Amino acid sequence: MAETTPPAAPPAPPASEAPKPKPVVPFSPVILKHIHEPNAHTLEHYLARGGYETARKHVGETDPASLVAIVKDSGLRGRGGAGFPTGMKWGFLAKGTGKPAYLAVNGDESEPGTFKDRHILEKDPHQLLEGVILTCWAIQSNHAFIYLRGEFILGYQRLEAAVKEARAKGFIGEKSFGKDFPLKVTVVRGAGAYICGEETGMLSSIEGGRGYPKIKPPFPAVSGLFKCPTIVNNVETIANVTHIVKNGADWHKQWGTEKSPGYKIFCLAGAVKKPGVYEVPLGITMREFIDVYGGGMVEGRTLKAVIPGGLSAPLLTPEMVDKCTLDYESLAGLGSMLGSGGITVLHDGVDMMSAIYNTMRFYHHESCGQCTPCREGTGWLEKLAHKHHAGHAHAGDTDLLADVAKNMRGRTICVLADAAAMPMQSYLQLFRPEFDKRVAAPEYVEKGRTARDEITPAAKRESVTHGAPGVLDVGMGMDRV
Amino acid sequence: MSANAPETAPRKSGSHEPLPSRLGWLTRIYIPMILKGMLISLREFFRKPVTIQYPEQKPRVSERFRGEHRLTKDAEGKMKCVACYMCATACPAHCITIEAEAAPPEWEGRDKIPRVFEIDMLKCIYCGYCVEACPKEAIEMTNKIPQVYRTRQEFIYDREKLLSN
Amino acid sequence: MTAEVKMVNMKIDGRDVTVPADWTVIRAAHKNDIDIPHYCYHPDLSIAGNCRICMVSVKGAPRPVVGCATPVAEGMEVTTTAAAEVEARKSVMEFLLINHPLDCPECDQAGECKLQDYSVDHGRDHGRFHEEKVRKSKSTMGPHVKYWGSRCILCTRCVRFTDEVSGTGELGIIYRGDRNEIATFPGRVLDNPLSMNTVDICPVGALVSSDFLFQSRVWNLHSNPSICPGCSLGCNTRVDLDAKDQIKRIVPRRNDAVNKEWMCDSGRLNFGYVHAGRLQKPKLGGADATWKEARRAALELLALNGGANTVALISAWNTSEAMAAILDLVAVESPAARIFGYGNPVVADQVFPGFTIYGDKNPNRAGMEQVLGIADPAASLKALASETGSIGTLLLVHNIPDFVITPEFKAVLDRSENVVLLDFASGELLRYGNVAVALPTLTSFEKAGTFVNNAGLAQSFEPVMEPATYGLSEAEIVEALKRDVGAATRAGAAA
Amino acid sequence: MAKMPAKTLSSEALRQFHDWVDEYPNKRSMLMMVLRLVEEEFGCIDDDAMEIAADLCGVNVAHVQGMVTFYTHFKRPAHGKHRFMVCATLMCALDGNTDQALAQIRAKLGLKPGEATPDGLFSCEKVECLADCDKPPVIQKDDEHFCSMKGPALDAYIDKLLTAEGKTSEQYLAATPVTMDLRVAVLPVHYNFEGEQNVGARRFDDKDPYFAPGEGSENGSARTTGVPPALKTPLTAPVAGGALNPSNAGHGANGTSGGQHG
Repeated sequence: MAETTPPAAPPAPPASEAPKPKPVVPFSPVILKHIHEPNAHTLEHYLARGGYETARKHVGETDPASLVAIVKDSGLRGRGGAGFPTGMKWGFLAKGTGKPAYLAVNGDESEPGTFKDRHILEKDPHQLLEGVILTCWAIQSNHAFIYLRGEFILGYQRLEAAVKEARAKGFIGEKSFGKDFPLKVTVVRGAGAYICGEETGMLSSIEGGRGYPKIKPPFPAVSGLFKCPTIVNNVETIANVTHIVKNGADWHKQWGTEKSPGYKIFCLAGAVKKPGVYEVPLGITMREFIDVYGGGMVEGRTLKAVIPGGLSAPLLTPEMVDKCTLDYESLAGLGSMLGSGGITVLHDGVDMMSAIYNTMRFYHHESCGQCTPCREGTGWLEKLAHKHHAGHAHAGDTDLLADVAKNMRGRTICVLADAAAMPMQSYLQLFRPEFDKRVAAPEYVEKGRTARDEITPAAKRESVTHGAPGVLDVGMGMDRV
Repeated sequence: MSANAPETAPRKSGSHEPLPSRLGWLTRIYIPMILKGMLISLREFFRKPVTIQYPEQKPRVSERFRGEHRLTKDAEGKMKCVACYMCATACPAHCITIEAEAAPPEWEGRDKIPRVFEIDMLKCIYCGYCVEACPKEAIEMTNKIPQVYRTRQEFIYDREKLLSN
Repeated sequence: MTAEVKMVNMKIDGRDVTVPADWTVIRAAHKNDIDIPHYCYHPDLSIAGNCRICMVSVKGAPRPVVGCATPVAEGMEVTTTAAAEVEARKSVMEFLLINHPLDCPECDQAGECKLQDYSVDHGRDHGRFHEEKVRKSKSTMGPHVKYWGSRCILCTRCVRFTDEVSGTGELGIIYRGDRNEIATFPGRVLDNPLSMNTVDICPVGALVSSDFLFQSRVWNLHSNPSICPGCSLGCNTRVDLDAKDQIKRIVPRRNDAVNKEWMCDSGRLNFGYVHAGRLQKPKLGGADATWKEARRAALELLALNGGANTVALISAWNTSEAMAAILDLVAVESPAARIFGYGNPVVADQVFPGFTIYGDKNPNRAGMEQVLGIADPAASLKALASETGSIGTLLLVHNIPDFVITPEFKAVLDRSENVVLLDFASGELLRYGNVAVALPTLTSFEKAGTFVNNAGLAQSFEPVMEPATYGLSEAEIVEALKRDVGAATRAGAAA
Repeated sequence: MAKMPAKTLSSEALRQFHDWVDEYPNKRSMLMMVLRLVEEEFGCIDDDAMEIAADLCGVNVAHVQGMVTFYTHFKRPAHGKHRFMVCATLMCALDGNTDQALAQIRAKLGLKPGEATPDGLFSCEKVECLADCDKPPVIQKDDEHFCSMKGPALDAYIDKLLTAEGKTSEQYLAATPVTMDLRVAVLPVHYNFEGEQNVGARRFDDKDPYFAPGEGSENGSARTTGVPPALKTPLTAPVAGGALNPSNAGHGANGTSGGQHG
């Protein structure tokens, strides 16, 4: 059985270098505290460290509204990418509809560069499960779905085992913790679709459909899974709930910034000495994170750019990295986003054209194909990026890239089109000279019709068999749309 | 009377006197002119004739001459026409008759070909609109001058004739 | 309107409109003759919201929204022609066309294609896509439908149709992203009796009818409205004819009270009888005759004994006008005659979630009840068949294509000494020895008339084409017969 | 269900299915898990497996086909018994990690991405992010997940598999690999149904019980949905375009997931 190497233990947080006026509270990992202990995924281990005590204390006892209030007070923001305040989201849940409410936990951690949920699911599934139980009690839902991406094979096995154990222990079931609170927890496995990380795409997948995102509004909190009110939260968010309920909102707020309280798991990949997952208080500087936690750049390389929040986040140049702190507002101020916390460090040897082509290929491959701008636009972006990568782009292709990316944004059901267009726009903005360097041929307009006609019969036959039927030589006065 | 007509001396209305002739007497006897004309004719006897012996001889025509039509073929020798009816639609004389059929399955990338493609050359006015309308460059005009036949039926060019024209 | 429908007031392009509160913006706009382009939206199908062409601006919204999925609200202000949505539509149009093969010359949809229309209205005048296009499959979906994948814009109307209206679910989307295609499962075909509706609702040339395939360009067709005689529902149709007045296809015409926008394949395709196997001229004893001779012979037979042993047998395929005319004729010519009805045998209804194909294959059974008072044609024929003794003259007003002669019907024919047949087809009936006179009539496509459908809705129609034969409508025949009678009477009086 | 699948589910799998029935609000929502179940049961999801899944979940089989072709990780008959999925997304592709893994697989098995060995034992494809970006390259082989899978570790693993299968690397290097065809079989466009003319409006005479009283169709019975028609041409290529041509694996060819820009 293949096993991932245990991630490097997070180093002790540096004593006092936070630039915040807030009193600095020493931080030690909360969610990832036990992940590198052997058997941390077992029920015994979890019970031994006080597991399920919080849930036992609150389920069937505490007023659900007060749990929602605690989470709202804590300022916990969704860890899936959008950073929407969790307590507020729970508050939006439609009540009195006569339909059951659902909790859907998003474990389809599909944003490249993010691999935090994998560790929670594989190493500490009971922690998530306790969060699920508490959340379900807080929002008065009797059925929770946990949707995992298909690649989390070990995670699925361990979570499934954990659910079975918890069921056997009576933590979930007809009478959770012996209280009058029936709760079902269902684990669903995806099968390799990035779009199922989008909340409504995931709901479609759980409903047994292609992972097509749904039109919003209505938002899932009003009409989600099976057209019932549904709360969708990320695995990390749910894992946080236990700790916040246990230790209180103020405990959570002692870390982080005013608007981004708490701590977050960041995933570090790329050209650093110690890539891995690190749980740090929000608001530390990006430099500190890379240099102290990540151990600095690999030998002989300098920093060229940082992808701060998963593949779709706009890039940061070294100057921006210097100004950047790890919280939602700072990154938004720099025109990027914290996203899911997948930080990828690109060194000076990375060919940006290769990187953007790879990125665009990813989005082209992962577009679900529902909305026109995304279905067609991602493919077009990939093809144009490929031309730049291969060095045979025409003059004007670079501007066309910018225009296509602009046209894709904000015109689709979900944000995948934006997620594809954002990195493209950011690369264009920050690395335009590298694009221009790859432009080899004059503009198309100069080639015109005669040039096309000069294609040799053999070449023409070749292109005909490669292209769609009639692609090459169809006119109707708009022959090159 | 138009406003800007030149002002002339008003003719006396009702006068029937002929105007005086302005020709000289030499001109009025016409003989020198006749001789001059005959001289020109005589000179042309010894020049190369400007007319040709049509139809044994064919004239040399401009590259852009709009003669009989031709259906073109692609590099593989298949007719380019896809029976889109654009030429028939554009034709002001309604002389083109097309009936479409499915292309043979082995013709990759082609769906439709004309089963019938006829041009009634008696109706045709050789305007060239069909060539302009064709999205596939499948019809063009040769510089062949329209032929002469004995029956009307012969003037209706069918697909094979147009392809080999 | 018994239930109180809540209405909202809103503004579209500066116009005040009042629409029901559960409508969407696009429906409100279309209702008020404001055009919002759309591909995936169809009033009779669920909302997919995936084509993204119906962008409109709503005051207060940061960016254009899709009109098909945005519910109306009180005080909402919508614009459909402002810069933001025009720009959005332009870009969506461009995206739709980049992988489109642009094979309009070969495409049957050209001329009625939404891509062409909206490209002119909302698109840009030149293309910026020079890359290789995505190739998709071409396939035969079923006996009547072919699929051109690369023309498909994935609006999923057809998939929603098979899921929601026909309920047969043969179609699905396969693959992902710009490789998406519509496909059936291997070995299954799209052969439900409503399959050709998918061709109609396809806004582009992706799904085409294999029966109309390459038959004509649509701009060479002229269309006339009609009513389908295929079953007792009486679908409203549009008949498309070519320059030679040949019917090329029949498509449904929207009528929310009858057939919405659907129609069965059988109704669409059953027009072959109009152009083939027609009774061209009147027949007298099996030989061609002139109308005058035939009329005289018919009159003689009908007037035999004042019609005492005459039976008029009228099919439920006849228009109400034809029935009334025959009634008129019988009253004048053979007052003692009895009138019976008959029709096609009734089979079981084919019920789909969104449409029903009725098993009563008689378009005017209800009309027969109204005009002739015969509610059940089958029982009427049975009653006639159960009698014994010969029938002197049988006035048979037939007009049913593809009629199967049942034993009962045959018994009636055999008992008749002379049959005066009014029919448009030169079919099996004509070869019965006792058919003395046959007068050619017209199909429902060639004459005006009225069918009363099973809901009691009388639907009148006009001829869609010039008569293909020297036939006359029943009313005209009766008119001429009456004229003959009058002439004879006058001649008699003069003598 | 006119056509019965040739396969049946084992009783264990059916028991598992019945365990799930209570867990889900409706049968359709079990589809993802049922597909996993039939995949495990039959080794891959072929047409029969899809029919079974559709039957179990009460959905149309066309929808199931849509699901299977949408989600890229379901194992299809074209995939090898040992299916190597190499992550090719940016974090793994940086510094040539993906390329190195692919090169090693090619050196051992002679496979380029998108290809399978002729005996169907091994296949190799590029996939998108496998979510272990800190330890590139990431490779998934069926249900096994490997981090930092290059160099000796990868070689040793492939050798282990080869030994277990009783094959040698040389055997595969000598053979010509086959391109994986993940496309769905469709009828060619020039296919005509029985009694159908290529052109011309015809009388409608099938399927309608009234219009087809024994004549028209030979056996006298109307065809119903679900019975596949007899094929005149083999059920293979969807396009007369030969997308199987390896040189065609360019932009987004039909369904060759991960095989793009090989």
